[in-house]
Amino acid sequence: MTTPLLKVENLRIALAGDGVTYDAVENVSFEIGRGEAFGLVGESGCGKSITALSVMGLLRRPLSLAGGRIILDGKEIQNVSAAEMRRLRGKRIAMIFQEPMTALNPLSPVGRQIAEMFVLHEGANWNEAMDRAEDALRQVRVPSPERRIKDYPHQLSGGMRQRVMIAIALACGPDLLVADEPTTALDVTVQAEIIDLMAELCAAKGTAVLMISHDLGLVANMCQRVAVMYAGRIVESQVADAIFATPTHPYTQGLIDSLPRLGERARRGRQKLSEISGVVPSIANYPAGCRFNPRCPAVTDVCRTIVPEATPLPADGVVRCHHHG
Amino acid sequence: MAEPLLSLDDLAVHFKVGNALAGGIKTLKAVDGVTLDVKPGECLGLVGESGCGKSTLALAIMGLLPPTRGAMNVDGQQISGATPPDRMKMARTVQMVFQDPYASLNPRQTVRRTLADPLRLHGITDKAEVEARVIDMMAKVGLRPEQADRYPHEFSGGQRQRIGIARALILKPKLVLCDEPVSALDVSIRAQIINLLLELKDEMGLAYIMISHDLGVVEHVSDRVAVMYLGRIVEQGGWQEIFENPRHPYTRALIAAIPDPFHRAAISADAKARGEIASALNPPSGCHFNPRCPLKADICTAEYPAFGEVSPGHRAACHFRDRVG
Amino acid sequence: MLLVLGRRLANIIPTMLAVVALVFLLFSVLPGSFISGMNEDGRSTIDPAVMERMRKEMGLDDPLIERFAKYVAATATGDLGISFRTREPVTKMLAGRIWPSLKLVLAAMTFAILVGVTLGFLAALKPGSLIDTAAMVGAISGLSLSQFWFGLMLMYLFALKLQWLPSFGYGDGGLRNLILPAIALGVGPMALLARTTRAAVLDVLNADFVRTARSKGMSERRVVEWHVLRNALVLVITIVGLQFGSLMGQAVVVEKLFAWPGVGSLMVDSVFQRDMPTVQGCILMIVLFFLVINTLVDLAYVVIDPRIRYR
Amino acid sequence: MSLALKLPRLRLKGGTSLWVGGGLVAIAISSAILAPWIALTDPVLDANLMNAELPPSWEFPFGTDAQGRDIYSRIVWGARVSLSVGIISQICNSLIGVTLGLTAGYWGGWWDDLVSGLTNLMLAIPSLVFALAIMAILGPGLVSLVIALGLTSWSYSCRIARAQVLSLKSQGYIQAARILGYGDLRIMFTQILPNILGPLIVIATLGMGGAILAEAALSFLGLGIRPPFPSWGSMLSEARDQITTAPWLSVFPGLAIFFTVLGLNLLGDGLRDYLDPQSTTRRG
Repeated sequence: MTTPLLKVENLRIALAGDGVTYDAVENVSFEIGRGEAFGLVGESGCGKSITALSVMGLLRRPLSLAGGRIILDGKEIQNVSAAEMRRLRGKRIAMIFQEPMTALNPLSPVGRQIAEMFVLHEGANWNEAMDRAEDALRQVRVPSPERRIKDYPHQLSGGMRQRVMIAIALACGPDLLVADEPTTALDVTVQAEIIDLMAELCAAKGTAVLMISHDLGLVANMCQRVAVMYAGRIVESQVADAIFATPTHPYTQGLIDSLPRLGERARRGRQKLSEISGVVPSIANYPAGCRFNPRCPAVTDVCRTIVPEATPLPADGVVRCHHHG
Repeated sequence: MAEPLLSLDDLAVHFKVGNALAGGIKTLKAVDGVTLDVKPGECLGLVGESGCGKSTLALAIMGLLPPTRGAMNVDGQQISGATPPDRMKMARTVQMVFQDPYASLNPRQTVRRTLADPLRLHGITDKAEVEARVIDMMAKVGLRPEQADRYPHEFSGGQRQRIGIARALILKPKLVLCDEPVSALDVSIRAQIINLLLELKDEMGLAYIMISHDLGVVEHVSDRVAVMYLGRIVEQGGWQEIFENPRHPYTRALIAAIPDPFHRAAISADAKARGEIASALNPPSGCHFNPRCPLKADICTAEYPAFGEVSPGHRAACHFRDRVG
Repeated sequence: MLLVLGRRLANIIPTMLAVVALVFLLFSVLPGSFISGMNEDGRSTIDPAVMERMRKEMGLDDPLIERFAKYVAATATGDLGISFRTREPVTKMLAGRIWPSLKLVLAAMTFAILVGVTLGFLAALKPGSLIDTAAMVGAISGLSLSQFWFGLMLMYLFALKLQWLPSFGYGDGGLRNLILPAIALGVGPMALLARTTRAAVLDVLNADFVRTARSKGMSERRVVEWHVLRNALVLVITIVGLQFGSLMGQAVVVEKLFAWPGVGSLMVDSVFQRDMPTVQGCILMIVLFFLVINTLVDLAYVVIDPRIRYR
Repeated sequence: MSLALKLPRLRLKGGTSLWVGGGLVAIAISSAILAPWIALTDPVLDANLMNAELPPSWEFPFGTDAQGRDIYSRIVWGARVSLSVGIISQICNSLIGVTLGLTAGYWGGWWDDLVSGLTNLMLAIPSLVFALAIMAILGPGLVSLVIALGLTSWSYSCRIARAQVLSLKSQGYIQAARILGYGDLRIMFTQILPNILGPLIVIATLGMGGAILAEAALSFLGLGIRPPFPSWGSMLSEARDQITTAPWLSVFPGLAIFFTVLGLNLLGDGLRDYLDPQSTTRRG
């Protein structure tokens, strides 16, 4: 197995409360091969976004990297100097965010915000950078880019702004694109277009993708491998098709059965949706042992006390449950 | 054929936008001629993306927004221009469940007062009866009596939505309008609320208008479905008709845009819509969907299509409604 | 751009008209009471003949609408009536005093902006540091100072004790006489600008687009230069505009303290001498000051923030 | 009246500003109430030219003025005037401002335009200048001072109340109340007002500080309470002529004003943090 592009090993992120620190993310490990699309799925507050931010080295108070290693192309980057990390950001690993409305500087034309990448990383002068920005806009299929580069963010729709974000991120041909819920704020039809665009451009440029989302279907459709996160831990990670065909962890099974899916009612008539009882725990009161135990239908005493070990599954899959499968 | 509980006839809600000096006054046709009925005990699914006017339509039906044109009739009573006594009767007939659980409850009011005040307002002053109905309604939505004296910030998102539902049902209405009731909730507790809404519908013989952009939810709960685009209904029919035999390209695009991990692609991928959602301020000429429609022809830009019948109870506003599919 | 300028200047007129109407209501409709009942214990200190002349001069007996129309017409053409005390046209009395007042207010505002905004920025860039706490404690103290007392203390320390600066008066209009009044007047707005700038910069630093800028591999210095600065400025400008109003008000007291020959001190003297036309003239002049400066600040806002230009 | 609409929050540790501010205000108010007991001499009658202009000493902690009256006692008695003017005029401002702002924000339409026009008009005239104009008409004295201050700075609370109502109006629970048949007044006073009390209390507290500064300024100009009764501003006005010979005459009343207003400003900041600690994060 060639060395993976990105290898995250027992990542631990601490949240400093007043007087006490919590483990927002605990021994999270995964690998992304060169050009591969890897999905990280979970509900709000499960720690998926801060995992992405830690890979970019963008964690800020009260969050901090408390342990584990982040290895990019064989080299540890979790505690390199700020200057060196800056050289990686945008050049080797890039990121796009969820809120297209607020992710761009409202007072600066979009063209200039793309051109900044070329000035920063390739020492281009501003005119040359603006021309390349125009090409970048054309690549993300923004209509009449020569006019649009002068527009301000508030003059573009949500979908357009997300295309600008993608143009910015892929400007310097990074090896890895971290996408934190890129289409959650967009409408369904626009979401489909943006996902297709991202997949197409990353495939063409050989860019690997770390896709963060709460939509299991969306991630399974776009990524080769998927990891499911719950309350700061990866509970299951498999090849995309296997996640839906043979979900192993009770949480994954619960998620898949609880969501109404198209065509289901026509085939089997309206069934009562299978519920996952209880509520999503907040960081301050994560239960002991397996953090899903209060809501798990197959809970036993061991689940309430001992944190389950990672047991391997076929095709490099892994699951953390005392009664898996 | 039971008398319809709610009937809208060519309902329109227009807004004046901009001011006389800067760029003149334009009219935003948020809702532009909607005709539909809801029979007692029936669930009508209302589907559409942002900017299609479904929330404006909801506010107009609830009497919170004065309609610019058209008539609204609830249980044989005209809504627009309702006098205070009519509004009280309206309150006992039509109620609403809101999208954002964190904004739909008065933070300074206990659950008991949120449920008891409307009863007292509507003439039920006997203490014992008020108390009994409050506790009974709380039990119906899955809340324990001792939670009655708690404040909203002490509840999770899902529990708050239950309180919102209890408040909507406390006056025993006949029709409940649910505006995206689960889209703001954590994925794993959506099923709890969907099942609850369906149980209460059967138990209390309620009619629902279910507004959602999530087609999976709409297919699961609706008896009939209406699809809205730029303030108008473009397709309407029984749920099986709409999801298995959609005849309007926009409906097909909505279905095609949903990631389909089970590869049950009833609709081929090329039915996906292209480009951006048009603005309701200056809609495209002819059929509003033509700039994004894969089947676009000259007639589409020339003339707005009739809302013709495809089969009994199934209508679509498209020149090629018979050829599609 | 000119359209925006025209529109902004145009809406001074309705406000000015409203102020003229309000002043007219206050001074021409109500004074019946004040002319007769001169002071609290009911004795009228002005002999009847003078009072009759004042009534005639103010035309108190003509119908209301007619008096109002005459008043507006006169004010529009710059004729603010005759001063009871000096018998001179009020406009002439005001003319000489506009520049000293303007100079004082502008000096105070410059001091407030330079010191306040810089302090606010430094405090925001190092939250929780010594500079941050010191700046904010200084700011809230500045807000709690009564400007005339602070001026009195400055006068005592720098003018009387150390004798570095003249204690009061306009002198030859030079800088030496301007320093103490400007600092006394500017301390309040300076404190407020420090706090507002700090809040604005902190808000911007936490904005999503700053996180995007960092994700592009920019140094923190360049993030501030290219993205934070301008956005924070936009937020601060709105406060500068608002601040001018209260600055005009405070100037009245500071001018009186430093015997500064401005519109403010004239107004105070006129209030004491019951010289109503002059008081009215001073109010209209101060409001005109405020509206013009406020519009200029508004225009700076439009220039910087493209979202306004396109609305 | 140096007061802004959106005062930033101080990062003092926990409720420090709340406690320090509360403490200072408590001292000021208690000294005003207990004046007869804690003052050494009668502020007006004990004029004894023998000990005119004595520097601060054990007998006269803050020294004596030109008529030989004890400055400390006059400050303690003066607190009654300054505080009462500040509190009463701010209550008037708040009542006028909140009622106008609440109704304008909720009903909108022509009433909202009228109130907004009036507010912009009031903001165009600096409140101290407007107060001065009213004093010119009503003549000097305590009552006209309260009226002048009470009528000229309600525009801040009005704008805050209106902005709060506009942001709450689209919230679910307000719409739900209307759908349940609640009348407008019931909605305004049971659903909206309780939820906007926090920011209004903060503005009222800060406004009180501003009102005390304004009273001091007007009294300094000689328009406040008639001598010989003491108010902090009038004491400063009298002390100005002896600035060289008896500087302590101006120092202590000034400090009294400063610490009271500082207390109110700190209390306002502390209240904002206390009432709405995660205001940005929760709405962010």
